[in-house]
Amino acid sequence: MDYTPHTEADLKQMLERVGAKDLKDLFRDLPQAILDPPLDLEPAKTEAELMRHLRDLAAKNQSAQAGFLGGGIRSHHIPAVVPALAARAEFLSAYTPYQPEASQGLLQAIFEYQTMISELTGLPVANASMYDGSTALAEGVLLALRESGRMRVAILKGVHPEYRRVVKTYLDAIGAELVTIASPADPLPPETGAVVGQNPDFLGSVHNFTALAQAAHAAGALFVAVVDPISLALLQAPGEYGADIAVGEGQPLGNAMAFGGPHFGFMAVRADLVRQLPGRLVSETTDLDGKRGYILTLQAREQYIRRSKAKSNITTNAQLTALMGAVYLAGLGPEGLKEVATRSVAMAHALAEKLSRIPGVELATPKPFFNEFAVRLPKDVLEVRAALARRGIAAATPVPAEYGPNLALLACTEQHTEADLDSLAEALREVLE
Amino acid sequence: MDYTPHTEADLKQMLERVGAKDLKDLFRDLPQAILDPPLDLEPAKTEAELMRHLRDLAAKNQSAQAGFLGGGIRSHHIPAVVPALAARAEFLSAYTPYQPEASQGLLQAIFEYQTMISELTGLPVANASMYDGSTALAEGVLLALRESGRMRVAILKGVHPEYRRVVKTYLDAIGAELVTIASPADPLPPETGAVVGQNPDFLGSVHNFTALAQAAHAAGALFVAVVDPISLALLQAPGEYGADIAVGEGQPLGNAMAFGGPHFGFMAVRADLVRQLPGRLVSETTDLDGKRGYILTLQAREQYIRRSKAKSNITTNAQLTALMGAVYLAGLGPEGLKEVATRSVAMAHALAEKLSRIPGVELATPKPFFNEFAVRLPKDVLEVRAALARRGIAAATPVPAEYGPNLALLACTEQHTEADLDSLAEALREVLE
Amino acid sequence: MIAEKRETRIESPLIFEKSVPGRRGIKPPKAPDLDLAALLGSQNLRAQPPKLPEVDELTLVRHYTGLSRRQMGVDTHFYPLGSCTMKYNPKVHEVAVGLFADLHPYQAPETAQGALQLMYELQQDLCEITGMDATTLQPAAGAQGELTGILIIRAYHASRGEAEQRRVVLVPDSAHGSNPATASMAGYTVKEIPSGPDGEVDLEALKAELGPQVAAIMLTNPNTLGLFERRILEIAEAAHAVGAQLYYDGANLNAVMGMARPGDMGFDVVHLNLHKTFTVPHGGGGPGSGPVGVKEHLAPFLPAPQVVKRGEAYRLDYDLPHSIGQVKSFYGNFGALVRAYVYIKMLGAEGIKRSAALAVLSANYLKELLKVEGFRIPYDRTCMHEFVAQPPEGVRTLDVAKGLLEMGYHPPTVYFPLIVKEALMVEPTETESKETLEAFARAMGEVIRKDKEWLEGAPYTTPVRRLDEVQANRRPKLRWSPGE
Amino acid sequence: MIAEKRETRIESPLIFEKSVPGRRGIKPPKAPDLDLAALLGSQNLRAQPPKLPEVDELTLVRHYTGLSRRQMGVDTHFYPLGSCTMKYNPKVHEVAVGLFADLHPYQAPETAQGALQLMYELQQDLCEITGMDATTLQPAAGAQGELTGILIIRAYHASRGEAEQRRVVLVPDSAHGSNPATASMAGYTVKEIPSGPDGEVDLEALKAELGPQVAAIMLTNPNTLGLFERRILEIAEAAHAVGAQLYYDGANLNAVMGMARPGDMGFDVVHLNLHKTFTVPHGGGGPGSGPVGVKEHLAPFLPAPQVVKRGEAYRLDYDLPHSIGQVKSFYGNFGALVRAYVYIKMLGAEGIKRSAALAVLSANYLKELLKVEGFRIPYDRTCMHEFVAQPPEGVRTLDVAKGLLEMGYHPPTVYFPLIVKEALMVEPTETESKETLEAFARAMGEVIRKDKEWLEGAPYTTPVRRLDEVQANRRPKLRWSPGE
Ligand SMILES: Cc1ncc(COP(=O)(O)O)c(C=O)c1O
Ligand SMILES: Cc1ncc(COP(=O)(O)O)c(C=O)c1O
Repeated sequence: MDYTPHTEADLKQMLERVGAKDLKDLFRDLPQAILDPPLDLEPAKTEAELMRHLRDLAAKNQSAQAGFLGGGIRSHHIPAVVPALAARAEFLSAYTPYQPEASQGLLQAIFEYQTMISELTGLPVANASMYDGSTALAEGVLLALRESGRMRVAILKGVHPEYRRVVKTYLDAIGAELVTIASPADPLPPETGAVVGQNPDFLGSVHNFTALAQAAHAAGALFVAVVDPISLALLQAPGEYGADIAVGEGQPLGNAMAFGGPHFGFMAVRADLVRQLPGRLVSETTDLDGKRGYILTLQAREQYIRRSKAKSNITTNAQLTALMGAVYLAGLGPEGLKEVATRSVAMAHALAEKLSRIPGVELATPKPFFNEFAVRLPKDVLEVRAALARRGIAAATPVPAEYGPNLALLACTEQHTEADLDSLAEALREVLE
Repeated sequence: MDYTPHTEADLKQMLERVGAKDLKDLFRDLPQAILDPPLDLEPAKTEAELMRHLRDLAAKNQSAQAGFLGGGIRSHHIPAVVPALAARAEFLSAYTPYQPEASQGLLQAIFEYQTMISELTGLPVANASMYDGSTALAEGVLLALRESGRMRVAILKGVHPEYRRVVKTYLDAIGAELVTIASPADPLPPETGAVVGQNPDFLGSVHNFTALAQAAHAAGALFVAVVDPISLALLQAPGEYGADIAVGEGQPLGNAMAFGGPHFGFMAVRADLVRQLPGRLVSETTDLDGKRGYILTLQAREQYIRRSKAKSNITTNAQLTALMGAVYLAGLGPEGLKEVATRSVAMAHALAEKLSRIPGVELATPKPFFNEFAVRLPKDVLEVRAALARRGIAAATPVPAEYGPNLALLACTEQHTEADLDSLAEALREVLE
Repeated sequence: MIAEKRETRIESPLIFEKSVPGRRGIKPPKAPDLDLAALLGSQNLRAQPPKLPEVDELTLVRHYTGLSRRQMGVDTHFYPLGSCTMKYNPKVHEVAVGLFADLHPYQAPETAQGALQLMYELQQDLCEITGMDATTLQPAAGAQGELTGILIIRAYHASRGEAEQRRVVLVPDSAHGSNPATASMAGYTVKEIPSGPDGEVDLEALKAELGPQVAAIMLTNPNTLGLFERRILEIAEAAHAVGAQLYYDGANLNAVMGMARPGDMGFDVVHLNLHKTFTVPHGGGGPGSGPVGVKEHLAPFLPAPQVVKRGEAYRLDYDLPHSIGQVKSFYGNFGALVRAYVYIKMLGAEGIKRSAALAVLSANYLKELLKVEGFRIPYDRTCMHEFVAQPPEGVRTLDVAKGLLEMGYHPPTVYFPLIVKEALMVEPTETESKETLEAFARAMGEVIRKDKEWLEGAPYTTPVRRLDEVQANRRPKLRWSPGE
Repeated sequence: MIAEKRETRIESPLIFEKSVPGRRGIKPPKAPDLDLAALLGSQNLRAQPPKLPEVDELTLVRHYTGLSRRQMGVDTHFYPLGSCTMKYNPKVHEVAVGLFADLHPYQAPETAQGALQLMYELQQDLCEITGMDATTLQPAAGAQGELTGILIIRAYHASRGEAEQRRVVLVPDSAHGSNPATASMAGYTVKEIPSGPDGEVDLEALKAELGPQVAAIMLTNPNTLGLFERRILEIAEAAHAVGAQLYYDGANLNAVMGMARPGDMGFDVVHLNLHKTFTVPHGGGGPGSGPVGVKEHLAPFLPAPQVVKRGEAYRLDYDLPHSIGQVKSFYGNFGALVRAYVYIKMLGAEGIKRSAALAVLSANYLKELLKVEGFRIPYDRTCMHEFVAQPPEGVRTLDVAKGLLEMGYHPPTVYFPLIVKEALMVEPTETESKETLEAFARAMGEVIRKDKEWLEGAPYTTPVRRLDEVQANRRPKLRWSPGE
């Protein structure tokens, strides 16, 4: 079933008017040899048939809701109000707000979002969103290289391995070098243009990057912080420890895990970097009547004006998911966000405590850690993850071998209860027996 | 967690302004002996906790989606567009449109709904909705008694037994009599003010009520038809066979089964009965500028004007679910509705065919039947229903004993496929072995 | 200047006017070719298909989305509609309902234990909140709850051989119209009791009407003036002394929920409006839900079925020989029950009490603000969740309402209760902030200070302006007709 | 007259301006008392909490609902934004996405077989529709698809030892800005090829630039003028003859989906915009999805992981030694993939072809209507899914756009492509009815016949009127600050 409204009569009149004898005739400019090929697709379904098919497909998945899988995506509670508001048809079915008079709703929402990200990160300027945390980092690093005029990036091993892979792809593209450093205390390579650290790091440890940021600056580099937005309710803001650029993954802010996407990335920078920013930016301004309004601004940074000289090729970004992030932040407020963070921390520490009492299980994340930690297991992690899944528990994200053998990540959120922790501990005990 | 916005400072200022020393003080007019009793309720939950509890609760249910349970509620496919549009916050969070300038959206939607019901039933006037099919019938019968000035109602046994029970309650209330007649050919009792028939009847049989309506009229009674809205895509409209009043259950029109409610009832009548109608009515009119608009009308029928002389006590009706019905009807159009009906009929006949080949199973509904039929089972129906449920199939609505022993209803919809029918037949065969 | 330049306000065509013959929207799975005449009987088939709209899915979406944008609701505007408790309806309720959407009322109870448990717990919780001993969840709305309650009372009297003797139901003149209408539907004669100068039932007048002929007194408490009936215990005593039953119209329970229980006030029957007090969305006028709670002595007469718990299993009990029968098919508006259940579980006892208290505080606060703005308060004492105000002499309530629409507010209930001239019945609810109340009071003040011409022409920028009600009543046009 | 009477258009305060210290909205489960300084290190804690808004849930709801009512979308208005394919996004897609919301990217693949099967089938279907041999679903949007595609081409050349030699990417001057921007991000030098008088790539100019230094030609076909590049087979041949790769920007695939496959046209790489052609809602600017399809010889360079099928099981294959690496975390914008999957399954081959053909028919029909209304069509021949028009001499495109807003239409894309002065790029899509096109054409005609003063002042009744762009650029104000 397709969604075209045309009746037979419509078709006839329209074809006549445009001077085509049939629909195929409209493609007269195309090489006829390649026109209208047979397509090997399944026969069309009606909506009723489709929904039954999708329910069958969905039944082959097991929900990871309220599970313990970590590694950048977590099962926080998503307040019902978040999707309810973001799903308003006007938001869903609009595009980039090039016509501001038709788009004050979105533009104001983005302006507010920019303010919230600025508040969280402690940096004065945030853009309207990036695709996700990994690409926000890649773009942040490119920005730092543009600004420093250098072609080398030093990245802490504590940065999410997938993010590092993405950064590498983007740096390879321009021929810049990515150097991995094991610890914030390690010396920086020469001619480094950007230093990147993640806090809390991939294994969950909390860092103070003040010294590292200073070292970066001393070496003529910019410091790029990768941060978890929920942690910023409690932890020092990147702006406070001297980060020039802060980026992160927005999923924990009211976005469904959705098998990894779509979510959104955020990016905030020092005021003087604003004209280096990739992506959309919304500014307040006034209309003909002197009324306050909002508009896309500094568009000379962007591809559609600057073409090959643009700061990035980014066009479509992640507006709707960023809007969900904004609704989440506004809905919880500073106190609510703090409670989410605090309870996540509390649960993670209680869980670490319980799990480390299991013979053979060893806490592998150096303290202090936040809401996530790694354990070393006496058994293959993939097997353990599968065995826990069979017991209905989504847990034990496998950690790449570069961090050590047989490590699994466990993340806690405010959704968890003592009973959840006990179930996991018990299941893990069984699985390891 | 409650939804009050008041901060401590708000509380203080507001209490001061109203001259109360604390919240309890506001209840100073109440007998202090009964004030602020201890309440034995579960401790408050947060939304996150609640959703987990609800998911657990929901897991104790088994979906009847695409099942074969009949008896007035059926699992038709609900096009996604129906709940998506009806759930627009403005519809959801408005109330009765007493202020028409603020409510043109709903008023126009109701006016359109009235037109659609009028079209379906072949009667010129429909009201804005009733609670459900059973109460629509009860009110329709009361209307007929008001109009005829009589106190006796003859109802065919083919009318849904729950509807008959509800009618009985309403008639008992005013001391009117309900007489059940077995067949449309049976003679009417004397002084009957209303004759009621259902088409298709409770067991699924299709009737032609032309003669019965004539007989009713000849006896000075009004004829009230209970109809299935989907069947009206194919079957004679009540207006065509002389019904004075048509009522029915709206659930099949885009409403979830929802364990029996909320749905909506519809009611349509002859033009001259309009001032006897219970419930809301919307009329077209014009505004100060001559622009077309919609408004509640003939309110002198209603309780808030007429009080004890009102046509009914109905106040809140079923506007949102009726709106879903309207969206459904408009979305499918005459052709779509016809296809739904036709496929339901086809599937029901194919199923009857398959099931009657099972030893001991006997078709118990006289032909012609529509999308639903009864079978006589060689085993206790409740047991069969339970056994089918264990096989994942929702089927076999138990039929009250007044229709005969061991009868089960089976309903088909356009959702069903040949494979579904085969699964049911196979499962039933197993269960009966 | 701008005004002359703008295009006329866009007309909103009917969906029928967007219809094009042969156009298709949602397509169901293909129906096989059937000889319908043979299968169903040609004499049973309809001659003409119903003239339903023929539109594509996008047109459908734009049509109803467009209509929604011509509609005010609580989610868009402050909506202090008295007697209606237009509080915030939490979004999580809609998610909750979705978890229970695919259950059929006739499926095996073993496969609906979650739904039955929910209903059972709700029955218990509503008993606890109202101070009653048993509850039915079946009635579809408040008015149907009233009918159910009154029929229970009737059955009770009948069981004591007093059916013939008790033919009168007493209702205060401030009562909602559904009360007398209900009593009529239950075959009773209605007697109106005047309100005293304090806005409460005139106790002496009431006592004068009380006697062995009285089946019930129907009261709303707080009453429709937003005032608590302070002599309620005395009224209950007087009623019970003559064998009458005391009926509680729960439309105003929001004022006292958890703070005072109708059962403790001496009421024998109570109906609740789950779509008011318990945040079921009003939906433009339903569907709602009107559970009825009763004291022990009335429990045998409740409608069937009741949800009961046997061991660990929940089931539907139809075995109620004294039941008044059934008032609605199946088990009530289950979807509404889910929302009320969720609400109670979220709030707990403290949240429920606090919400009631803040509803009362909001009303009193707003009352004070409106006094300063120049509104008259006919019964000026501590009100409950709502109060009745009057515009200053010379200003019509209708004009105030229409002026408010122009200011971006949904007006209060107007011209009700009938015993106050030019009544504005204002119920702000507990979910509105102090600033909203203040802004609203300022707007109310502004409206009454507008000149007469402005007032009588208002509203100006709503999708339509004042509509011709007389025309609609004289020549009602109740449906669209083809060829228009 | 009415205008003077109406209240000024309501200002829309920021959520921060609705914030009240101490006010609470959503409350999470209670956190235990923790000594955070001890647990996390006091030096690691932030000094000041972030100044997020403090609002209650109802205020939150009204705020964002209110904002949505200050916003146009496809669901509310005709939105013929060229190059963006603003077609109807079926509501069922949103339901479908909900069925897959609770999956974690790192859960055991055995527990995500449904999701993996969906991705696998989508990979296959997209190959079939584009005529490619392998697909990655990872890129997050069209522009990222471009980068992915160009990096694949680079890796291919590198694998043949030609990395140093091929430093140039050719892009027509009509190309979308993301094409040259992408080539730059991939370290290439961009060379613009002029368009010929027929609106197509100037073949001679192209050939003149072709040589062993060229890595790729990026083409959009139909191009951004809505014209099919008729010499595409010749271009492909010429490109391949010098070892260059041909890149297909799929933003305009809607015109030819199913009717002609980029693979068959000779393209080596194609990106798709699932948020255009495959009805993922545009969301106000994403999230989208930009899968990339490649021919066999480029398959080894695709990003990891790929979804593969082994026996009956689906899994993620990371073992791609020649891969360009990863371009986005996890497996792409899965939610967008669900929608595209659903769309393809609903339409089937016939529906896809028919939709493309009707998109083309709609554009041509509208083009004819606009000509009659007085618009100029710089390249007036059978267009594809969109076309470029110009207002009559003396009327500015900007004014046409603003006038359309006043008439209740979202304007077309304006001032793009850059090679046409005062361009209006109109893409009606296949989901708009004939009447909508006709009404729009009439409105376009009306607008250009308005007087200059009206035009330059338009729009009048939108939530704001024309905004001061210069001020925003000179003194950008990019966030709200406390104390304002
Ligand atoms: C005081 C009072 N009683 C009864 C009712 C009737 O309730 P419902 O509308 O739910 O039938 C109402 C509601 O409008 C009311 O305000
Ligand atoms: C022709 C063309 N190419 C590429 C793009 C970039 O795609 P996206 O916005 O998905 O990144 C666009 C979209 O705006 C486009 O129109």
